[in-house]
Amino acid sequence: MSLIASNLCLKADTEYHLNDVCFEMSKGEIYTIIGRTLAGKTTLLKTIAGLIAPDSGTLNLDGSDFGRIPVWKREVAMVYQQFINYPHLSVYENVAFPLKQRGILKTEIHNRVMKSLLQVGLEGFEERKIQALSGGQQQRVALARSLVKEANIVLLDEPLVNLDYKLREQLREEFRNIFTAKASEDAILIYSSTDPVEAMQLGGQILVMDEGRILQQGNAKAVYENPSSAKVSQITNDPAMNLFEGTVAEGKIILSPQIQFDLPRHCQELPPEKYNFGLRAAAITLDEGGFPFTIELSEISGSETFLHLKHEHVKVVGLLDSVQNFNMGETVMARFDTTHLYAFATDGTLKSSPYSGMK
Amino acid sequence: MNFKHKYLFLLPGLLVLLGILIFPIGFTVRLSLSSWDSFYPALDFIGLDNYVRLFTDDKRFWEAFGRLSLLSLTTVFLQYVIGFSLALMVWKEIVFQRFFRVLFLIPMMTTPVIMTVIWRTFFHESLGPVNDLLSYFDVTPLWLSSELLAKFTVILVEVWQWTPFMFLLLLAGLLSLPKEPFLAASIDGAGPIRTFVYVTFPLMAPISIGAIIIRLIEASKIMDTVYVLTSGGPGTATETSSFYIFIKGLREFQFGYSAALSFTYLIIMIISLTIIAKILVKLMVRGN
Amino acid sequence: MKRTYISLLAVSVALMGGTAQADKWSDQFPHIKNTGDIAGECSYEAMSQKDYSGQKLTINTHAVPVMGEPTALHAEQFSALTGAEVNVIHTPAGDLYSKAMVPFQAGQAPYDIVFGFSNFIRDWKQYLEPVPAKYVNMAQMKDVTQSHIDVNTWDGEMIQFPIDGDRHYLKYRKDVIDNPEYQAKYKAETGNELRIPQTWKEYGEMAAFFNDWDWDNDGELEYGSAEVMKKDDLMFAAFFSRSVAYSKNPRVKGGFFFDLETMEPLINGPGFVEALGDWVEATKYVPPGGINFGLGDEINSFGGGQTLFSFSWDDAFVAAMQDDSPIKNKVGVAPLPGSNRVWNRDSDAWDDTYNQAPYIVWGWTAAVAKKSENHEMAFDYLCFFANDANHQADIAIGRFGVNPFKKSDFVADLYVERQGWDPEIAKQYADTLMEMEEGSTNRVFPLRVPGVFQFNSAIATGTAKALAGQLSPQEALDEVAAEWTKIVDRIGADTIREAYAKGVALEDAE
Amino acid sequence: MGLLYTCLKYLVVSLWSIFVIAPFLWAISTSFKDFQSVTNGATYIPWVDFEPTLEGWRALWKSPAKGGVDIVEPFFNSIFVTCAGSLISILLGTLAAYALSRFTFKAGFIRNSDITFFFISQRIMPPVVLAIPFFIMLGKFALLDTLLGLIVVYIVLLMPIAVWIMVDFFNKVPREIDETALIDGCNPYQAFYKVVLPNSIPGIIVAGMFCLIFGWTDFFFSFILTFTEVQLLPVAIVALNSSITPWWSLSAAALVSVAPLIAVAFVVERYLSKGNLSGALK
Repeated sequence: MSLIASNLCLKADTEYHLNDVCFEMSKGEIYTIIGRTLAGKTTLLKTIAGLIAPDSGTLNLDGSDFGRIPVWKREVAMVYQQFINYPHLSVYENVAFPLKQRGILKTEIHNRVMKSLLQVGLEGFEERKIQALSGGQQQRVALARSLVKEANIVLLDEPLVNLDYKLREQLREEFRNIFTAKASEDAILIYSSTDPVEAMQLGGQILVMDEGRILQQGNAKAVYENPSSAKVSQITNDPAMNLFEGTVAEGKIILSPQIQFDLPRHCQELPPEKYNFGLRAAAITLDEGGFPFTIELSEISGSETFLHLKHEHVKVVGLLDSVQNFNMGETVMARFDTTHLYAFATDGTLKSSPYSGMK
Repeated sequence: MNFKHKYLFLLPGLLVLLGILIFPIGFTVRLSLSSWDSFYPALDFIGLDNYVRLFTDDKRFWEAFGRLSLLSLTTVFLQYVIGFSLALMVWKEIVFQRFFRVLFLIPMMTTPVIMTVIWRTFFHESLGPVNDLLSYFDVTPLWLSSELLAKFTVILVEVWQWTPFMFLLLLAGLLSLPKEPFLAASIDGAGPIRTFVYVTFPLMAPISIGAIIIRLIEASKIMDTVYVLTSGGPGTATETSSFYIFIKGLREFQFGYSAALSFTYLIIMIISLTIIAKILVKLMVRGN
Repeated sequence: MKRTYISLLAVSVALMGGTAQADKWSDQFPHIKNTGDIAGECSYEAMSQKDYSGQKLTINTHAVPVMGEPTALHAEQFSALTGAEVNVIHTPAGDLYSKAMVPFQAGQAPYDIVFGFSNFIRDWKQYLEPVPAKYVNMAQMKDVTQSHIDVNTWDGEMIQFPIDGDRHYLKYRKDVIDNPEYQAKYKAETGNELRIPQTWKEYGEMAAFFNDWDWDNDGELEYGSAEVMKKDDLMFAAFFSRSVAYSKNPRVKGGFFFDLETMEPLINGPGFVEALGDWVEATKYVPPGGINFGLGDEINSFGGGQTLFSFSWDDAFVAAMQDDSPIKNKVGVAPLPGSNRVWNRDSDAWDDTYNQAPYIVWGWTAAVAKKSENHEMAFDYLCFFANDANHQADIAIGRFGVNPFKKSDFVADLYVERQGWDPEIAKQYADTLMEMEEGSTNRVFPLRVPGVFQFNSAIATGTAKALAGQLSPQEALDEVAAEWTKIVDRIGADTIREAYAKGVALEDAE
Repeated sequence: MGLLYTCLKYLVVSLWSIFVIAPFLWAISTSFKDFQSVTNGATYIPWVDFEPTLEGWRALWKSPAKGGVDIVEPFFNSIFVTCAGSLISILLGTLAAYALSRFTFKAGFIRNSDITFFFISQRIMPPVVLAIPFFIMLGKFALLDTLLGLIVVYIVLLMPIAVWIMVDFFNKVPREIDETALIDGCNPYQAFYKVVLPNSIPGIIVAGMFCLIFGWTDFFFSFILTFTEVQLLPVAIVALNSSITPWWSLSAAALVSVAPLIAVAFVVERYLSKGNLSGALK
């Protein structure tokens, strides 16, 4: 039971929306497509749904050519980032719509609709008009509608991105349970997101997308620990992983005349050369024993503080676990926790990772 | 989205329109190459003679074009300014709001050719009410028979008739504007004029452009008003392109020549409207 | 001439007889209650013998009421008498030509009968059915004046059916011109006699004198003259009426509008320029907005007592003489003014003699389409329209626009008895018109050539520019002449000459 | 927003209202006059300035044979042709607009925007340009002087308006709604009439309103393409424009011709106030 995509390509003018996309997804799993905006996530979801026909390549579900089936006959469901419902119908009618379309018996429709509404926490809202609902509630309706179909493939295109922060956190929690339950019913659940935290929380499989390509594919832990390239490391971390150029020479890593440190253990075997080194923000802390940096900007977010630091050409972002105030232009000492250092070749491929050592 | 079904949506309308129009347009082009007139009603072939005559020996056509530009640009400009002002005034709280809104829409709902007959009696220089009232001040302007005033009267009637169109489009636009920018502006302490210049107007630019273009298209056809009000007179003071084509075609029955006029007119209009649209977009969206 | 008067007498005796008793037809059709049915080939009685039931007659006529109302009225009567279904469509005057011409040229035959103007004859001829001999020879037709036979005839063949009489003549306020007090005042201030104007110059002087003051003491301002000056609205006819005296020289043959030999336009000759100069002068003594007056405005203006003079068709006079008019029996009739000199293009100089000439003006006619399916029914309708009973009733109603064109019409007593006219005015009216119809030897026929609309349109455009002050009279008419030359070239000099020669032959014959 | 602005606002609004109403008041007054009260200079108030008569109004029901206009039949002809033309135009125009808004068309250098422009550009042509060819064409199909013939012409007149408004409207309706419908098992036609259409009512109302206005106010086509069987209201009323114009019956007829669309004005205003239309017109 699997959905297999091979060599999907879609080009508009000179730009690739999908560039040789291949994957294999199996039922009972949650897949998260992570990528920046315009990376091709929505295009890929719509291609799976059948709303967009690829220029070349095939989609195959359980051995049959899925690409040949028109949208309305594919067993898929989709939730958009905009709150898309049928504005002329009530909540109940919205959720019942796909079932009516299939000509299912009224009583069964009723049961299934009520079940879905209960699942998303909208019982009692059946007769409401869509316009009378809040954004979060509207998105619950959309989710209920996608669940009620009991489709084989459920596509969720950044469903939480347009909600405000608090609601997003709350719904993310709720939805994860629903999704897990749904996936366990032998469906393929594909979720797209720009937010690495969200992706990691959902667990399951991750596909990293950029400029229409799939850069890396694997379970959440593997992608987190071993981003296959510098680009992946940027996409899958928030804030993006710090990247800085340095040279390996004489057992040391030299970033600038002043910033030099010893090669950590997992990097011992790196041949002397230029590299792009990566370090997550959390691995940069303030410490008197570190190197001098100028503070360019400090941002407080929740209980954390982001520090944008600069030393000559080296620019990094550090993450402090507490709320602190700094003056801009102030000089602080920052320490790099090199045990969490990644090394990428200048073409971006991963050379060494703290979790699995040399590649 | 791309389905084969898309043709079933587009084609009925497109084919019906093409089907109805292909003959008239083809016929006009063919007619313009003939000398068909009241005496020889036949599709002979005289090459481009009609076009040569039009470009070398018909000052009146080009003068009519100039007049058309003047009249249509002036009326549309006035309609826009007045329509926008009125829309702004009944947009927010005002007594009898609904009454004014309905009232301001009404002129558009009347048939120009009929209302213009009423206007003609209204401005009748010796029997109409305007000059009767003005005679208390010892002036009796020649609304329809002096060159300048006749143009003014035509403009006035056109403004009366079609300002509601602008008013409607612009009021609908105003009513659908988002609230946030106005909140922001009032928090910044912007006065009504600044709010208008920096918030309302830029937000209204796209709909303004649409409304102006459509009105220009419609105003360039100005015909019924002139036909009833002045017959293009006095002299040729209010003779516009379409009225001139009408005279050549349906009054003098020079079908061949009037077809050449029509075709040339169409080409010029399509080109100039496209240019005007581009200019408007440049001018009005510059701020954003 | 003698013969005419005798037959006229006979008819009027018959008419008097008719008035005396109402008959069954006037009971059914109150329109003819004054005369009852009058015996004739197309009388009510005669029509009631015909059976056109199940047949359809379609007529394009003018807007209501002028000519449109009588057309519809007689259609209704005709339908009641013969059982035919008659449909009438009403079209504004300016569009009558095209409304019929478009289907003609497209090979369609939507109308059996088209109403129009006498000068359409050349353009329409090829689509019209000539009047059959049966109608041409009937007594009703013999009563029509020669001018109106000529106007409706092309090349010896009657194409249009006479239904209306048309001429331009002078209308004036008798109560002013004949008023001794004003005569003295006028003499004192200008040194000239106040009398019926004999020349256009006199007309202009008097109109200017009586302009813009309340000379009838009704509290409203009065003005000098009401005339058609609105572009395209028959203004060419007004211009020609003002031009004939200066340009139609009885000693010069071979064309008024064109030199028949070369087909060069004469329209910018000194005679026409002089007339246009007078007309531009006239803009100073017309009512406010007078420069934009159409025929309707002229009728309302003079008929409503607003002006001293007016000079186009009968309508303004009839309106002034209607029962509800404030100036009934205060108006007079005279031939168009003349001039003290007339241009002689043979000698290229002015002849300093008094000259006067009627312009056999453009007027209403009707005709039957060749493609009509029932010619007889169509001609019967027209014949019925113009039968004596209908005609007598129609000419008494101002808004109908039907005017005298039969010899039997020009009898003063008719108007005194039926319409309560002052006998002196009635006599003046009947005599003046009769003289114009039958007596004049120096006439001008309207331009009846192919493309006549282009010529008239050019005249309207040019003269309108002069009236509006855009061009001087000479410049304006030079422009018209240049335009005319182009039209001649386009249509072909020979084609136009052939048609124009017919009109010139009539003019030169006398 | 000072007092000054408020005063100015009410002043402008009042002045414009007077300007809008003036010709109607004049027409109402004139419709009760007769020849005398028209030709003796301007008069205004019945019983004070002139003795009112109902002649003008009676003329509307009288046949031309009695000097009337008989606008009853033309009135209903006008309503029928305008409504039928509008309906067909909206039907075809909405479908085409949907296609132009949702799908991509390519043929040589022609793109969606070119097709849209082709539709709208039909409005550029003055009626005089098309009248003669239409006459000849309708003549060939024996459609002259028929309601059907006029409807055919009105489609050309009105469909561009419908397309213009509906393309704009659909561009603002999120296409995800129709996509969702497809995903939920509708084929494109079902998606159109089950989901898109019910949500396009405001747009259709606006398009319908404009079609009604432009159809109702047309004069030249019906003037040239009809003879006796089918007469539309403007043509019937202009037929009063004789050399002696009966101002009174003309005014009465004009007032009657205005009435039906004033009802439309009320409908439009109602929808405007409810905010239903704003989205459609933006």
